[in-house]
Amino acid sequence: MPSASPAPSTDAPSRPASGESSGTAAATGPVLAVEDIHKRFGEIEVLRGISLEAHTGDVVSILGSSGSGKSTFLRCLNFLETPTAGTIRLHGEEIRTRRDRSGALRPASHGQLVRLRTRVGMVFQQFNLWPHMTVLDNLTEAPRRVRGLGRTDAIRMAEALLEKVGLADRRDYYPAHLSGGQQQRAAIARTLAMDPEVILFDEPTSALDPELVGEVLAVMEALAEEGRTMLIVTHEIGFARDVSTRTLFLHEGRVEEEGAPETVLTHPDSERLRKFLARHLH
Amino acid sequence: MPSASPAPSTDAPSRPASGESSGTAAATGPVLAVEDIHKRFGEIEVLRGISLEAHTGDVVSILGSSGSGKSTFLRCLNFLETPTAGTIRLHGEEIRTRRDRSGALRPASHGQLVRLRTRVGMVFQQFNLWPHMTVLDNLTEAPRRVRGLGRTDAIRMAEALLEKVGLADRRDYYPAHLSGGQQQRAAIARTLAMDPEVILFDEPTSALDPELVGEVLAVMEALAEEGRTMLIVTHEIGFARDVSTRTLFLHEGRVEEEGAPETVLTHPDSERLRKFLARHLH
Amino acid sequence: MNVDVMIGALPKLLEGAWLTLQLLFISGFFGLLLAVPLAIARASPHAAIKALPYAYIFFFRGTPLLVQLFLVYYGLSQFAVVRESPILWPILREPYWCAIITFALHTAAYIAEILRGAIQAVPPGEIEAARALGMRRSTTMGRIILPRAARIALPAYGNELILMLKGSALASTITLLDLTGMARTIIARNYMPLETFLMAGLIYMAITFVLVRGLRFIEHRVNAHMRPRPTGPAKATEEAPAGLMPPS
Amino acid sequence: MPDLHGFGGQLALGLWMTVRLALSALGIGLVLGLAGAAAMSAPVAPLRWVARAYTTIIRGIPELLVVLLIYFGASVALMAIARPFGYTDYIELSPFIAGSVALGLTFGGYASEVFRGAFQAVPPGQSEAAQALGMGRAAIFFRIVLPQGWRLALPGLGNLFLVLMKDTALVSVIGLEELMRKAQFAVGATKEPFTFYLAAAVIYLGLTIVSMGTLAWLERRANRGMPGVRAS
Amino acid sequence: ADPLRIGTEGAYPPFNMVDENGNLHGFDIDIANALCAEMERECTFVKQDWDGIIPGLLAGKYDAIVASMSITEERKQAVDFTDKYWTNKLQFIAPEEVDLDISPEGMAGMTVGAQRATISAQWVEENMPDVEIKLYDTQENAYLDLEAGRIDAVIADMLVNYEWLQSEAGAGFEFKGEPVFENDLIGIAVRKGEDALREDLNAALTAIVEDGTYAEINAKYFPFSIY
Ligand SMILES: Nc1ncnc2c1ncn2[C@@H]1O[C@H](COP(=O)(O)OP(=O)(O)OP(=O)(O)O)[C@@H](O)[C@H]1O
Ligand SMILES: Nc1ncnc2c1ncn2[C@@H]1O[C@H](COP(=O)(O)OP(=O)(O)OP(=O)(O)O)[C@@H](O)[C@H]1O
Ligand SMILES: [Mg+2]
Ligand SMILES: [Mg+2]
Repeated sequence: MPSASPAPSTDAPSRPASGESSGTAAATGPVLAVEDIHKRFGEIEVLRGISLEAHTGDVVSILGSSGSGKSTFLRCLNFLETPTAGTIRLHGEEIRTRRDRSGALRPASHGQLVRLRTRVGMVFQQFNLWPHMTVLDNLTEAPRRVRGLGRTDAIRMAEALLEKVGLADRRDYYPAHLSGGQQQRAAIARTLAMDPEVILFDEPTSALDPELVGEVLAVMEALAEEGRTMLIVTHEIGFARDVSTRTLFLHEGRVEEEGAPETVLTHPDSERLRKFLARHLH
Repeated sequence: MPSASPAPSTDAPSRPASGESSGTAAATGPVLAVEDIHKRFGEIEVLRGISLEAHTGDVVSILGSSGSGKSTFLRCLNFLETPTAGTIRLHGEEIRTRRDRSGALRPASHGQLVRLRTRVGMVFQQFNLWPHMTVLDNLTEAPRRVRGLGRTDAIRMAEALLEKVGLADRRDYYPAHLSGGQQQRAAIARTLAMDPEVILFDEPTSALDPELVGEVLAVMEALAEEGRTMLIVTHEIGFARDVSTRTLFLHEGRVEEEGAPETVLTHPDSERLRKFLARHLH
Repeated sequence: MNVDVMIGALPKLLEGAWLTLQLLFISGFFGLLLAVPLAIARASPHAAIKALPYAYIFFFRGTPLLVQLFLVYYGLSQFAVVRESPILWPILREPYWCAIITFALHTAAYIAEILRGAIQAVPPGEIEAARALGMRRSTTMGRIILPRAARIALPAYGNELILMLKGSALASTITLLDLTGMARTIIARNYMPLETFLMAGLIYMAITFVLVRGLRFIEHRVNAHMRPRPTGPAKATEEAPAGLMPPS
Repeated sequence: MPDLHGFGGQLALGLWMTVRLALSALGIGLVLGLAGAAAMSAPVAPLRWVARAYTTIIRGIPELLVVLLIYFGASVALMAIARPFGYTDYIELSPFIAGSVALGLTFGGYASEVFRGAFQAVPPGQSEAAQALGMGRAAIFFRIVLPQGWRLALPGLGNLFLVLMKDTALVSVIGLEELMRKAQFAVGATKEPFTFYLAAAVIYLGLTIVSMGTLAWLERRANRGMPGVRAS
Repeated sequence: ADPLRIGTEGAYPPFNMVDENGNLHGFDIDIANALCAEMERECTFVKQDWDGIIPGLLAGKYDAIVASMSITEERKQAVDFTDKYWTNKLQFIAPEEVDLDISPEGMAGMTVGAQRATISAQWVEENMPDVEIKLYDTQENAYLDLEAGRIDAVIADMLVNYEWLQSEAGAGFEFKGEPVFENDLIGIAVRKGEDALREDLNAALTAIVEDGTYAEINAKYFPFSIY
């Protein structure tokens, strides 16, 4: 990573304007290009060909009913789940795969995968904080091991981030002693501590109260302005409309509808999406 | 339990109109009466005296920012967390406590506690499904062991409930193979399978998409009509307004404001609540 | 290396192996039976309930199995009361039952400790869910905690079973002709320790192998919830356990 | 205190040998056990096979045989290597090293299984979170899986260590004078089997107190931050 | 030359045993020292558990075993022996109050205890086929079971039995019949093919028997000759 310095005093971690390893050509190309991703669990095909391009600063919101494959899609993007078919490119660099003897796809190079993963952050629906570490340690662990930050630098940066998500006074708590919303904010901060170019959010606001939702969304807007690319699985129609630059509606493993949020959410083409939005309470 | 019969063909599990052990006097008194609950973790006092009365059919929504003590309050109500002080009455029957040698409160009678817990259901923020059992087994376990239902009856009832929450086709899945929303619905169904009089929901809709939120809320409305009493911790202001009969706003372990949802949510008295609502996006 | 010697010793050794298996399974069964209540009591937060199983586990884990065996076999027979008792003596007179009693008491202490660790490793949320549904302590223990703990404890339990298999070789010190006892007797005659022990070792290994396979099978069966659902019709048995390592 | 007929000093020497053997075998065994457990879940199939073969075979052979094999086997092998160089004298692998290695190998085989079970019980989301942050396999293993699995492995490892401590008696066959061997000498000289076996048992109990105390302390440490099971 | 390394067990009193300082002493040790003095070679002792004593010799850990080892055909296949340096006899013991007819027919159906891997055990198996034999790791354990009444009689080296009968535990027991086997020869084991060493030891043995050294050592331990 180029910027191993701690976050500067402005609240958000710094980031060079363009991806460093992408060269000049990629600066204009998409940051993330996903093509025809399929994923099958046993007999069930959960993803049936999803494609997506995201450029620097794009905020893509992904809607869809429960079980439509949103989480699975995000997990495929950084190979926590290996897609059954399809390609994924980061700054034009394709994640190389090979078929193993059983015919399943696997990443070809672990080194490449790790390198790409440091540039793609993910916030989990279930937080997955490490219970044996305090909040502060959860935040400093990856920056120190992966980005090679020094202890004091890592702590300084982590404290800045905790301040930002309103958890400064909980830095020495263990996750089990935090409320749900506090855990969720800690998880977001942990991902931000890696200063990723692309961030995948799996329902980042589900455990937050409206007040905090507002704050977290403000953070996310700031991130977008810094030129970070974000994919956000969310149930907050309002948020999708207000913050995202593009909206995807998944249904049974396919992109049912896609486009600018204003258009898609106010004048849905498909029957499914219309039904989906109609049930929305607010 | 008096009604050991499986749920009838109407969607919601049946329930005699009034609590069976409460006698005639209690039929008019509150189902749940909570008085001056305190809870302290080490030096931090998380609950600082909360009181509440809920009558048959009441739907009380509990709002409050992250860390304000909402989950802790619910957990105290069925003694998953032992309150430091205060009393809890179900149909006028007080849950007896005693102080142990260290001075902490403890339930005095395990038998009484178990009996009351079968009548108070709880849906957890983190679901807490049992990972080694299939969805169906998760649902039938407690009815069979606690209510003494027969196998076939329990299965029939569980299937009806799964149908209702839209998980009929996932009955033989293990929790780890379910999406977040599916897990949450399974957890709700598991609680309903015990046919409780009072249900405590800790953010029951946080992992649901709007469409399902609508459905789950419909289920909850139906439950309320059946005469069940519900306490719901939620971040959905809209839901609090539309469904609940009373709203509580917690702040730093105290009830900051309380009343009919229309009043409280549209004309908040306190500065805190006004701020809280203002941040609400929608 | 004399193969004839090895083959010549085989029938006698198999006879010994049969006794070894009896000792292992009978004492293993009673040991397990005893271990469950011990583990439950040991996991209790109350000091008074914990004390007795703690002392029991402490003694049986703390002293060598050989010493325990000698105390039961040679020690008890020193007392005239025991020797004259019409109930005790017919049992304690027999080295067979002395071995089974000692092994069962011994293995119970180890299993109890393993189980206790597993009980305490069950995520508290799952236990709270059971409580909130009104399950009594005993139901929660029997239906949620123990089944979960058993799965966590299984690999360590396999170890204990194999350790007991080899511990059972001590039966030869109280005149029983188990696999080891038989091997030592044969060696005293043919003076071919290498060949004979090798043959006995192979039989021990075969038993271990069957035990390991059997336990893996059980583990595989009861841990269905930890595996990814099978991908297509292909066999997924030789796969690494889920969630340990990056899939790459 | 029973009369030890002046053999107290000898027993103390034996105790010291037992402790040194047990600790060095523990060191070797923990490393092997971790390596074995990691290899058993490695993405490379041959690694898994090697690890499985190791645990199955080593657990299958009686400990005594392992000790004899390592000690005499190593001597024979060393001499065979040295002979072409004109060195024909007896070459002896230090019995202490041979004993520690043999016991360590055995401990490692069992410990692999304990660790494997423990690592499996760590929720997969834990390592997924680390993967998503770009942590490498080694970092995930040492920083996330091991610290959480360690806690679950401790009771099983404790059992193994207590067994190991008593297995040190086996190395008397290769001439190391540990506790049991010293006790036997004393029995031979004094004809008082019960006095000395009891004395040995009491010393083992003392070692057990120390080990269990250490284990309890390690467990408490490892449980920091873990949600505990609440009463009632 | 290099010192002669001698392996012994150290747990077979009064022949070889260890004192409270960990030093070896006993009949075997005295004999070995006398032989070394006779051969004018320096000697060192190596303590070795009985089970590993022949493998240790074969692996070259020491050069000779002076541990009261019986010369048997089976052992001769693995090692070479010098001439005998003492002679052992086997004899039965049993409770005083029972009458035993020490013959294959008289003992039929009885249970007899013996130490495993000794000439005693072997003798019973070969000469009394109808006797059930129980094998013990140590002689002490066989005596314990005799006291407990689990076995009818014990067969062992006469000298060992003699010592036990003198002890407190041995009260109420006695020798039965005459010694059944009088020709159990005890020798020194060396690796096969080490003929020079074996010859040297034999020469030295003859020498110490002739010059009275042997008798002196014998008298230190027993009031009668065991040669
Ligand atoms: N076991 C514990 N030990 C110490 N502090 C705790 C413990 N459990 C909860 N807390 C603290 O108590 C406070 C209230 O927690 P609680 O879970 O009740 O909040 P909440 O209102 O449910 O928040 P959220 O909406 O985020 O779920 C928090 O500040 C939390 O850090
Ligand atoms: N490991 C697995 N094995 C089998 N089926 C799985 C597995 N993981 C997920 N599924 C199935 O795949 C489908 C999609 O799951 P996914 O988690 O992607 O849904 P989602 O869109 O994120 O839903 P939610 O909004 O409820 O989180 C679900 O029907 C689920 O049951
Ligand atoms: Mg999801
Ligand atoms: Mg909460």
